[in-house]
Amino acid sequence: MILSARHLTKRFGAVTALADVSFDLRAGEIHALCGENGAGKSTLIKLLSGVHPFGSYQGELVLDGQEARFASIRDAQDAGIAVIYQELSCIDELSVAENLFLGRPPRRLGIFVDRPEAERRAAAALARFGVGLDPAAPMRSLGIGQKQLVEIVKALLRESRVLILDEPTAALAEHEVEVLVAILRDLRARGIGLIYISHRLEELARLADRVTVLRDGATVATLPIAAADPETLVRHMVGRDVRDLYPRRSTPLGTPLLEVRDLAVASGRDGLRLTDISFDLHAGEVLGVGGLMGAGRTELLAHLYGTWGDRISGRVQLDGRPLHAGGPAARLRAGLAFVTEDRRRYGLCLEQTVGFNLSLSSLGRLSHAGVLARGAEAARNREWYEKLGIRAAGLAAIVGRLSGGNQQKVVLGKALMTLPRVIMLDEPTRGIDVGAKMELYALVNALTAAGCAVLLVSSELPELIGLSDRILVLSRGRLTGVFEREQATPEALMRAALAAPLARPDAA
Amino acid sequence: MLALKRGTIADLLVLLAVWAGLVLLFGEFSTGFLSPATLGSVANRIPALLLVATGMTLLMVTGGIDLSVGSVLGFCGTVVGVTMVDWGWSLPVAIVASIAVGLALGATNGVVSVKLRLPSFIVTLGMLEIARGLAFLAAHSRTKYIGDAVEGIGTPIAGLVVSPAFLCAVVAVVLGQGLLSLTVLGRQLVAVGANIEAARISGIAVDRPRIAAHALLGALTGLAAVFNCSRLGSADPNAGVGFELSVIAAVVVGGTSLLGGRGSVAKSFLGVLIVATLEAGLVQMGASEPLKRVVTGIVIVVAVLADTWRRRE
Amino acid sequence: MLALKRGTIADLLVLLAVWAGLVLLFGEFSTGFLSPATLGSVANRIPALLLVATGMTLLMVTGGIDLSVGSVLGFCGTVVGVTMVDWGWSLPVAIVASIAVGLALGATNGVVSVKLRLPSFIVTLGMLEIARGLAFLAAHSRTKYIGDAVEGIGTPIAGLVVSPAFLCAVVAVVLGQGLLSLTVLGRQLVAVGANIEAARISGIAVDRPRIAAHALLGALTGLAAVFNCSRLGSADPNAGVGFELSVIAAVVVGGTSLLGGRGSVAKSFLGVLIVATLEAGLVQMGASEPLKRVVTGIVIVVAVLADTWRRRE
Amino acid sequence: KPANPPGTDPSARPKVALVMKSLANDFFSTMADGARRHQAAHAGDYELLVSGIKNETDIGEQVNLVEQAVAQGAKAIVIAPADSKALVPALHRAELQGVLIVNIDNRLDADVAGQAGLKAAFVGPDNRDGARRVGEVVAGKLKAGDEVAIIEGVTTAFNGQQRRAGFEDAMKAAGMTVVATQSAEWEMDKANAVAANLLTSHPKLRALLCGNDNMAIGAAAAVAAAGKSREVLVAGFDDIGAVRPLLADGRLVATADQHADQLAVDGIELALAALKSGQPGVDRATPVDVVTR
Ligand SMILES: Nc1ncnc2c1ncn2[C@@H]1O[C@H](COP(=O)(O)OP(=O)(O)OP(=O)(O)O)[C@@H](O)[C@H]1O
Ligand SMILES: Nc1ncnc2c1ncn2[C@@H]1O[C@H](COP(=O)(O)OP(=O)(O)OP(=O)(O)O)[C@@H](O)[C@H]1O
Ligand SMILES: [Mg+2]
Ligand SMILES: [Mg+2]
Repeated sequence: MILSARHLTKRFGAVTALADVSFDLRAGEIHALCGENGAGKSTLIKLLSGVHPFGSYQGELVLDGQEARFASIRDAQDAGIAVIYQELSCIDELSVAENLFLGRPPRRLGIFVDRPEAERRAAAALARFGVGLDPAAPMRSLGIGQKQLVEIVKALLRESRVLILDEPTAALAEHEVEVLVAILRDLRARGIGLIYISHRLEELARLADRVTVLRDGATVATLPIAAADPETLVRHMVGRDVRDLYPRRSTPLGTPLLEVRDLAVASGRDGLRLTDISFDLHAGEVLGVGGLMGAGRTELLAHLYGTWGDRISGRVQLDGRPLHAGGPAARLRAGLAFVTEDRRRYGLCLEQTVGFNLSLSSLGRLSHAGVLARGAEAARNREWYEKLGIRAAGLAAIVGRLSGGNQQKVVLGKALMTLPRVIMLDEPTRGIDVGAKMELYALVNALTAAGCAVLLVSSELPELIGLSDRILVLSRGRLTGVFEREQATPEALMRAALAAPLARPDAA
Repeated sequence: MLALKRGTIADLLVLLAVWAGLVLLFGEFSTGFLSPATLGSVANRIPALLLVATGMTLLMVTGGIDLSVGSVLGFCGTVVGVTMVDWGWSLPVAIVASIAVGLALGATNGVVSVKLRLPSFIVTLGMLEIARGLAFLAAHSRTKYIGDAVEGIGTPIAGLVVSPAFLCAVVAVVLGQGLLSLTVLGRQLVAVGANIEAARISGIAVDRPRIAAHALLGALTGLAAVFNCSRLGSADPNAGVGFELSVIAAVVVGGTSLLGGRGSVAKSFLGVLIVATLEAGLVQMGASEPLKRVVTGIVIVVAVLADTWRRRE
Repeated sequence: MLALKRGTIADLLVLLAVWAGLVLLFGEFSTGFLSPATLGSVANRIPALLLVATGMTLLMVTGGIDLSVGSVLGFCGTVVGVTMVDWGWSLPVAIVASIAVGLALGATNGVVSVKLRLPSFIVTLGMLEIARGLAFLAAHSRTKYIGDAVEGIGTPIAGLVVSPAFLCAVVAVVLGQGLLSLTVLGRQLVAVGANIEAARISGIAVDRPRIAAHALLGALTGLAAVFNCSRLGSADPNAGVGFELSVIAAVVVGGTSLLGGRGSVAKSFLGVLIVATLEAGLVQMGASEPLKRVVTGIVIVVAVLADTWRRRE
Repeated sequence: KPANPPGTDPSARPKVALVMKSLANDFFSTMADGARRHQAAHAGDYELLVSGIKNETDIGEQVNLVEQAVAQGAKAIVIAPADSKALVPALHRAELQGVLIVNIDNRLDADVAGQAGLKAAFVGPDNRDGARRVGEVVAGKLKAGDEVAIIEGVTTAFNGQQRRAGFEDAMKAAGMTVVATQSAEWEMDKANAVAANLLTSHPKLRALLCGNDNMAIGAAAAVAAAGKSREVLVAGFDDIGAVRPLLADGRLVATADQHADQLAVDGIELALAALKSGQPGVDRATPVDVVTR
């Protein structure tokens, strides 16, 4: 037993984030943590890693049989506990090597950074984990997956004995997940204890040794992986049976709402980024968009929404009317809404209230001559708050303090309140729990039943296949396949996604 | 009426308590401070500061800042002086001219910083130099005496202790707070300051509110210049040197964030009152100029600290 | 040696070109500008600005700012004046005293803003008032003439056109750039300014570099005060009014970001040169004070614009 | 607050407000000290309120101080106005409320005062005449046709304008060529920069006439840095303590003593006499002495 947590309780004001949680980690195991949004997973690892210092919680941590009292992150690091956080913690302004040694660089004469030594050691470390990156490269030139790998190498460089990963795969494409899985198995073999948080239950089966499920801040069960099939886990997490994860109810297709013909888009001086894209999206339809990371899926949605790229050729029609220049305001008026993949960055005013965010796209409709109709606004906010089942302390709660899934619902509510005909969802379930996902799926069904059309980007193949009526696959900015629901097997989608080989591999 | 939320009211009460505390303190430790005449004289010295603080609050809510308000005040004042004295314009026309010039300079700040994507700190630092230079050029480096024609606005109304300018500034504060909390534009100002990317994706044409805030501040500074002239009966191209720092200090004491996304005109009003009362009270107590500055500096930091702590709890 | 990257060298070249352009322009349009005497007089005017710009760059890299440098310069100058004239201290001891006082005030700024989590803009705005007040108190509002004892540092060395102060300031620039790009502390300053949460999580004790940057700027301001006194032969409690804006303008012209995470001391050096050359050239051409200000304002904005555009490409 | 001598009722003593320009300036702190000493010696006669502004361009604040003095119940205001026009309306308002106004140091603009109906008596020096006499000392050391330059103060200040005019009078009379006139806004540092550039752009320059001593110190330092101490003469105005050594070693050839400590006292005495007699006082010129050593 390397690390044990005994009877941990942590409160934030009136909120009890953890209630009497006990948990232990063995050397050489991958211990998965599951739970719904807000179950307390992140809070638990923040206690384990010194973010919430000793004294701010009740209970005790035991490391190698000794009670550990971390006053700071640094203490925990010195004790051999490293964390890869949900939000990346790299410094874009520095080089890969500098990021790797950020906390404790090799020094010369006590005050100087020994750059050659740092780069030599960085190269060695990167090579050991099979990451082919230049240590002198600036961090900003890396893709998100590569940054994630640098983060992991950074944690391992400290010769940590405990490595905690908070949703490391949320931002990764399938093939990058493979690289990560290989690295984690290797670490396990070297006797390191790993704690692994993920909402992708399928991943756990091939990676984890044991699974602990949290619900409402309390431990519900710790299971060996053999006993932890997805249904069991989900039942523990939500406290009830979940039979069909993807309850897609197809609706008869209506008229084409969005028509895209021979679209080619360029961005700045980077050249052509999207070419030869044509498709129709019908009322009542869910059209999935698959592809590897960097395939240009986000770019496609962003272009349709008027926030990215210059159109070189092609035609886009919404409801029979051409979509020309004009930004989001014009798109929203025309009935096209967009939910971004990065909700904290692009979706929300985090310091503002739930109500403020919900009505933000609908202010025109909720005002007369520029003056807000505050009564109408409150009523409309309340309506969507309830329809979406947002769990928060009311409309006046600050959005930044909500858990991920509830934040996502607010972003969705903001888009839906504009009553769009077509809604584009980019990774709408990233980082949200099973329960919230189910609610979102139900919502998608309700939307199509009401005659809306949905354009859905998702990196989770089961979700994409389970939810879409048809699936487009993009590869390097080209359309390389269109699949009806029946033909859309994971193998077929992967083949199309890899159709045009990538010029430079995204990750080694 | 202004639909203030409970937290906001508590904020206001904290500031009000600070202000009342200052008034009582000075009343206790100096003679004659608690007289209508003294309090009236405090009220009559702040209209320009109030107007500009109102505009600055709206701008700072968007995440912008304007360092040029002092220079623009000086330049608009010379516009009033030159048009009324040299060109014989009537007061109302001169007021319109001053506001128009302020609006134009503010809009220039806004357009340059927003469209060329430069920090407003830098653009307005440039404008600080430019507008001051223009003020001296326009006035040929001389104070212009305007006289009675303009003084009426700044003199206490018979029977009341306060001047028309003060009443006008209070109206501007009320309108400014209403704009911020009751209108679509106000919402947009907050959204742009809180998260400009999210605002853009939410369908807000984000350049517009930002430029509007700069332009509005410019126009208010133009009107403030008139009030300033009316107090002096003259237009001085030196007027408003260092004014920007007083305005920012008052706004920040009122709890508006330098990072945007949060602010209240009503609280800036109290910020102005606190700073002005402090200054008057220190004079009344016979504090020397150096001592006044030391105390003012400490009070600025402490007031902001108190506001921040209340919020953190 | 300083391990500059290729992009950085290109940045430097752009600024160097701007500076050379200004020099040639003024050389063409005024008499005697291209003489060693004139260029030397520009060099001897800027040591104080160079020192403080170096410290300000390091601070702005962390995302902080210091508005109090002008007042601190004034106060440290009076410390030199009072200790040398009234207390009869020798120059070296007075220099140590001035640096120590600057260091203390800078560290106060740092500790208050970092530990109490207040924006450095506000804390140093308070210090701007406080330090100025202290300067007047210490000097009893009197200018102190120091004379020969201090002038040597600021007078050109026989045979050379530049003064010891200038050479010393150049050394400080080199050390400052070395600190930023070669030392552990320097890398921490960048990390803290670029992403403070990430830096914290990476095990950097983030308060330390931030406080250190404030304190270092204070100490450099203390030394700058000595240079300022040596140039004028006297200590004036009014010295440095508005100095903070000149410093920030020069640093920003040099391309340091107001948001932190990016900056270069070497480029700030060129920023100072550009601003100083501009001023000297305009005087040489006989431009009036108002015109000078208008041109300076425009050049600040244009220089920042050029730098930003180069980077965007 | 001043201590009350036993047996006097503080409310019976009239309050006299001394409102000055920058208290952060040598000249005005000397003035304030003179007034305080006078009050201490005549504590039974009046109560003194001293106030001043941040810097000489902060005119709005000086208006505030006038209004506040009225609100505090001052019977007389003795003021060194920061601007000779912009203070007139506020002073007139005070006069209408029965407060006696005495103008010291910087004379209010006669036209404007007349227009407003302000009846303040003036106690103070003739700046133009003083500057002319300083200029004469400089001219005496030069020969006709030599190049000279003037560094003036804040251009909106009347005394600044007067001193500039006085210097020009002297130079014209002696046949000098004034090659440049630039403002350094009363500041040492600005004057240093301006002087340094004047020295290089006018290599034949023989004298720098400065509107106050702070600027003269800055200019003298620039002259020394250019290695021209023997060729270029510097003159100032005010005779602040800091210029004594400069006068002694010849780096400054002349300045003018306006007897700052006495100036405020004269104003106060005039105010007290006028309060007692009920008659507004008459203008009085105070002496200006040229100091050369
Ligand atoms: N700093 C904080 N202040 C107040 N409440 C907090 C804070 N941090 C967490 N909470 C609350 O504690 C509870 C647990 O949050 P936590 O972040 O641990 O959930 P999680 O299981 O990691 O969820 P997710 O899957 O969305 O990341 C939530 O109700 C959350 O709102
Ligand atoms: N056609 C392309 N050629 C080269 N690089 C591309 C191309 N399309 C996208 N990229 C780059 O790949 C990265 C990710 O792109 P994008 O966001 O479009 O991926 P995605 O398919 O939406 O995947 P995800 O949403 O999972 O990140 C970006 O840095 C983008 O600039
Ligand atoms: Mg979490
Ligand atoms: Mg994407």
